[in-house]
Amino acid sequence: MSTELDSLYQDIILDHAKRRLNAGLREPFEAEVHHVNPTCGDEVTLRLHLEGDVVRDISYDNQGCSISTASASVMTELLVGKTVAETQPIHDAFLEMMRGKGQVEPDEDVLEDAIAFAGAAKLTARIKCALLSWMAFQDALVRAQEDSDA
Amino acid sequence: MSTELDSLYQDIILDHAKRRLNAGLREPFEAEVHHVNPTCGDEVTLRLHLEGDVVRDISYDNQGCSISTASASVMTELLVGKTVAETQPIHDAFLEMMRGKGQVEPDEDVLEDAIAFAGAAKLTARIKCALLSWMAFQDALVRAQEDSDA
Amino acid sequence: MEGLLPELDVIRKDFPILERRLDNGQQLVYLDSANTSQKPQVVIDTMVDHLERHNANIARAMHQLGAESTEAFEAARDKVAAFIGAPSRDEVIFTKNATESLNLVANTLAWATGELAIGAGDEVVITEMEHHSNIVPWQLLTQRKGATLRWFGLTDDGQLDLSNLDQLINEKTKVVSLTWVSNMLGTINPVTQIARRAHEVGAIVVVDASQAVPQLPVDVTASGADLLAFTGHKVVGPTGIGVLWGKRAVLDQLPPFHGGGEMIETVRMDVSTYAGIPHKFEAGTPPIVEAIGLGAAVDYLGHIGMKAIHAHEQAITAYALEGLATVPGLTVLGPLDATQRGGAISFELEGVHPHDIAQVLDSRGIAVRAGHHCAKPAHARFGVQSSTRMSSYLYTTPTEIDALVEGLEYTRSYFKLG
Amino acid sequence: MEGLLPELDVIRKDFPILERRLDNGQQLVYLDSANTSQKPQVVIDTMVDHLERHNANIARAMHQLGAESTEAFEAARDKVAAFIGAPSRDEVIFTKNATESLNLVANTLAWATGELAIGAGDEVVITEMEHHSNIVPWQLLTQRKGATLRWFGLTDDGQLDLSNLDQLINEKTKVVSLTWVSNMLGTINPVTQIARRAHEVGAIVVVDASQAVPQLPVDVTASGADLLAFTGHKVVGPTGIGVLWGKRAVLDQLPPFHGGGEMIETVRMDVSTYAGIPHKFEAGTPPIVEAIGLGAAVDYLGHIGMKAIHAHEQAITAYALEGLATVPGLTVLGPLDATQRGGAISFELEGVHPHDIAQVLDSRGIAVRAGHHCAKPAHARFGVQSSTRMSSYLYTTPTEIDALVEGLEYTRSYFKLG
Ligand SMILES: Cc1ncc(COP(=O)(O)O)c(C=O)c1O
Ligand SMILES: Cc1ncc(COP(=O)(O)O)c(C=O)c1O
Repeated sequence: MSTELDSLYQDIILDHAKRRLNAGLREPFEAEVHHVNPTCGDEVTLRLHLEGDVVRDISYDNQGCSISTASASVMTELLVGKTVAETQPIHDAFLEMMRGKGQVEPDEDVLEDAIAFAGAAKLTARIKCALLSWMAFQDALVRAQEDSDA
Repeated sequence: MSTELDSLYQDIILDHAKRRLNAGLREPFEAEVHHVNPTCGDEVTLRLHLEGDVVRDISYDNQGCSISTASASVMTELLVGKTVAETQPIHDAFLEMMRGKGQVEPDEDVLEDAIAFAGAAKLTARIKCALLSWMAFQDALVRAQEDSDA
Repeated sequence: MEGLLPELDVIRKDFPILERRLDNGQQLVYLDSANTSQKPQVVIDTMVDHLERHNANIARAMHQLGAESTEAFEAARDKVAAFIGAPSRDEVIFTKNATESLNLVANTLAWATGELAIGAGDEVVITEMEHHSNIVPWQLLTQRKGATLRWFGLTDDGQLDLSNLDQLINEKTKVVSLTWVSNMLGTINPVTQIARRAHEVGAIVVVDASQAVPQLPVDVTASGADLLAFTGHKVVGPTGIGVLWGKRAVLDQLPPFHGGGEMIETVRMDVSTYAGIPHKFEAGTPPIVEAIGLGAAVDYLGHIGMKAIHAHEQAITAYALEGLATVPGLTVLGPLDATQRGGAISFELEGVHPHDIAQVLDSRGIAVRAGHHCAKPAHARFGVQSSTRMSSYLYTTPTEIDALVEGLEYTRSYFKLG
Repeated sequence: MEGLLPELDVIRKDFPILERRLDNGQQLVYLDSANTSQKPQVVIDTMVDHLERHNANIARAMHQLGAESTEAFEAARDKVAAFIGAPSRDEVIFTKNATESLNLVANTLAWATGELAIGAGDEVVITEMEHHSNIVPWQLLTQRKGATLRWFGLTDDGQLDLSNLDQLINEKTKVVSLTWVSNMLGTINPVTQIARRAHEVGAIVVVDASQAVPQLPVDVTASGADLLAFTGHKVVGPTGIGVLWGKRAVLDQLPPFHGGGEMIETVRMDVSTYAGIPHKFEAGTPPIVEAIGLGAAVDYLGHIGMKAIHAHEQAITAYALEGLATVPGLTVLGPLDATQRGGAISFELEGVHPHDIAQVLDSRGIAVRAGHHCAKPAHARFGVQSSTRMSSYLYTTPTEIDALVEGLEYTRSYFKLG
């Protein structure tokens, strides 16, 4: 019983859920998006600030369970400072792990702390929690790039 | 097998289905109604001619199975020439028999030839066939009386 | 404990899933019955018998299987009519769920002519504690017809705020639609009182009885409703079947809902005429085996007796409210008096998100619901986004409530809350 | 006989009802599969297993039963998507039957804005051989929106009269809705050809595949349809479940259908936003166990192979057409070439009304349908009010066809026809 829970609620996750790195909404930003998990009502408002092709800031305001809030925190830690091109393999790897029904062996070199969500990938109901902020980031990125193209 | 069928298709029924007493649409009439069995599409157009409180004529044009056509024929034979008041116990007795799921013992003194439909009363799918023209008659009666009241 | 169903053990044996051991070996503790109820063996067996021996399409078929199927289907309508005290069996319409029942009403009102027609200047009144299925259809209707949607607010203890009853329901009001028992707060609303006011101003009253029919003895006439909806899967019946009851006079005035087989009188390419109720609203092959399953379900509940089931729910609810009160940091949303409420109890636990609570409980075999329970506005009213909900039914035991309370204690310790 | 399914005996053993003896001791000869098909044991068992072991509401539940139920439900969507070659699983929407699927389209079109909006001057084209479920929804839509309903006529041999294809489908046409296989005449329509013309003028194409999906290998993309409907109970699945497949681009443009649980993104009292497909169109608790049953049904059919089933149907149909031709006074309505038609064969027998035919056949255990088969206009086109229909499926044997032909001979002698 506890082992099952412990594999979900790893210390990294509980820590991030408490500290929430990069939390809060900041200026400047090129895109702001609002994503909801319709099943449970968890929400995130996320702002993305690019400088050239570098992700300079991801700021956010969210409400949700420990999995969804920790996921936002871990994500910002991983992606801020990287070039857009560098974020994509990380994003893809995270998606692949979460959608792999616990069958995908995550690559720690790419995902770093985010491998802690491998336990959530086994629980259908929690996959959306872990993905919420990642989908919001990707959406914000598309919008920011559209705007700069226009 | 045959006995079951024979109790449904009694000679009276097969005869009436062939001869169809009082068939055809005639003048004069005080009410004309059109009834349909939505399940199978069987139809009857029925005209009622009253003289005072006597049912002087019931004329009709119908399409349908032997049960529904024989029922119209038997009904007109029974009701034409009677007073409106006299038709009602016959109508009620026929309804009671048809809705009695084969449990109601029909009174031959009241129903005469119409007791032949006792076999149809046992077959859910055929009850509506037997009732089609009887419901049309009752509807026509209500309308004719409404009109004469007005 | 006073009020519990006698022979609760025997009743539990009727529900095969209650024997279920979960993947981690835990015994199932099912406290999610307001979401969907479990099914007794007799409902399952009735469905199997139909599928294995009597399956045929209804109404249209002249053969023996067709007659058997039609009789079983229509007998189910009789059973449901008797169960809710419907004055006429023809007033019972089979739908696929409560959501379809409510949408049927809102949708046909959009095309109604005469007295029931709704347009600019007209008002529809709902409440802030409705399930989304009794909010969104009315938003769509009022938006589309240029009418106005208004609603009763809630008091801090989770009751309808009736202080402005007479202003809210006024001469402009065409429809009042409200839940009898809240699926989130558990509140039992004074439906009859509100219906009286609605009828004074000539409005029709739609009652969402999705949580009432499972728990209370329901008499549609006494309720004051003109139309009343509930769903099969919450009354120990299968999914795929719901009920709309309506007064004949109202149903007759509504235009048809879906067009198709069995709802017609005659069809020509240019124009059609329609059958009378209930068929007018039952286009296409209905959920036949599901209606038959629902018939067996209401028979089962009727046999135990809705009064006895209600008493059982009240006893369990009182016991649960007591137990929950012992958990530090736990706040119940909604009325605290078990005699004034239904058996769904939503609560917050300070410092732990409902998802995380439900996850820890699940690891102990305890099934509760976490989220907004399709009642986002009611959550917003209480300043929360989601909550945890336990809900009991006729098979729930005090021991299961104990397991919940222990589970919540364990949750607190797992997340290191003092 | 060429084309029959190998191991037909084994297949028949999968269907428990085929063992059924009727009240008079007769063995069942079920020739009413176009009305509803019988269910294999695996479909029934899958449903029972779900109800006894995994029952829970979907999507909303965080617990193990909820996860199991959700996974089984969504796996059924995957199976259906694969079965009809849907480019994306999200394009598969679960409804309650084909009638609801078709009404969903007609209903949401009534409120559509932009390209799909329908109003005065616009035209909707159907055919004279449609089932009522593909006529009445379009009558309601065109009447309500002031648009015009037009239709393809039929040739004497029961084909669509395509001589005026280019006039009938013209720049005013917004929707073309037609059946793939007729449930009365058996005709297989040239859906792809008609869809090509419809797309030339910018119309959307709705295909009623209720009789096609049971009988033909169906690839939605190759069909040319934009939207396609069918019903679970005709593909050896349960009642209470239907399917609407649609191209994402079209579904995304349609407004929501019913409002309620699970179709929302967020709900406030004044306004809501909606989920993406498929959930946008699946308000309320869906027919969960029914979808799971349908998943098992298409698995079963897929395992046998739709090509093999189609060949079987053609062989049986050819044999039946031959046999029926030997009965004096019998006229088949619809195409006489088995390779050009589906397996529903409607016929007249001079001097005996269809009801009476069906009754005599029933006394011999033979189940056929008598009436208008929800296709009154097609009957009117051939100057009849009703007909008798036999329809076969993968479990039908040549011996059963022999029994029918003998039964018809007996009917003639019973009613003393020469
Ligand atoms: C061609 C056709 N379309 C539509 C339907 C309607 O299907 P359902 O009654 O399951 O909605 C049927 C069957 O009755 C049919 O044969
Ligand atoms: C109060 C209330 N109304 C409506 C519904 C909708 O029922 P269904 O999802 O079966 O349509 C529910 C249950 O989900 C409910 O609790």
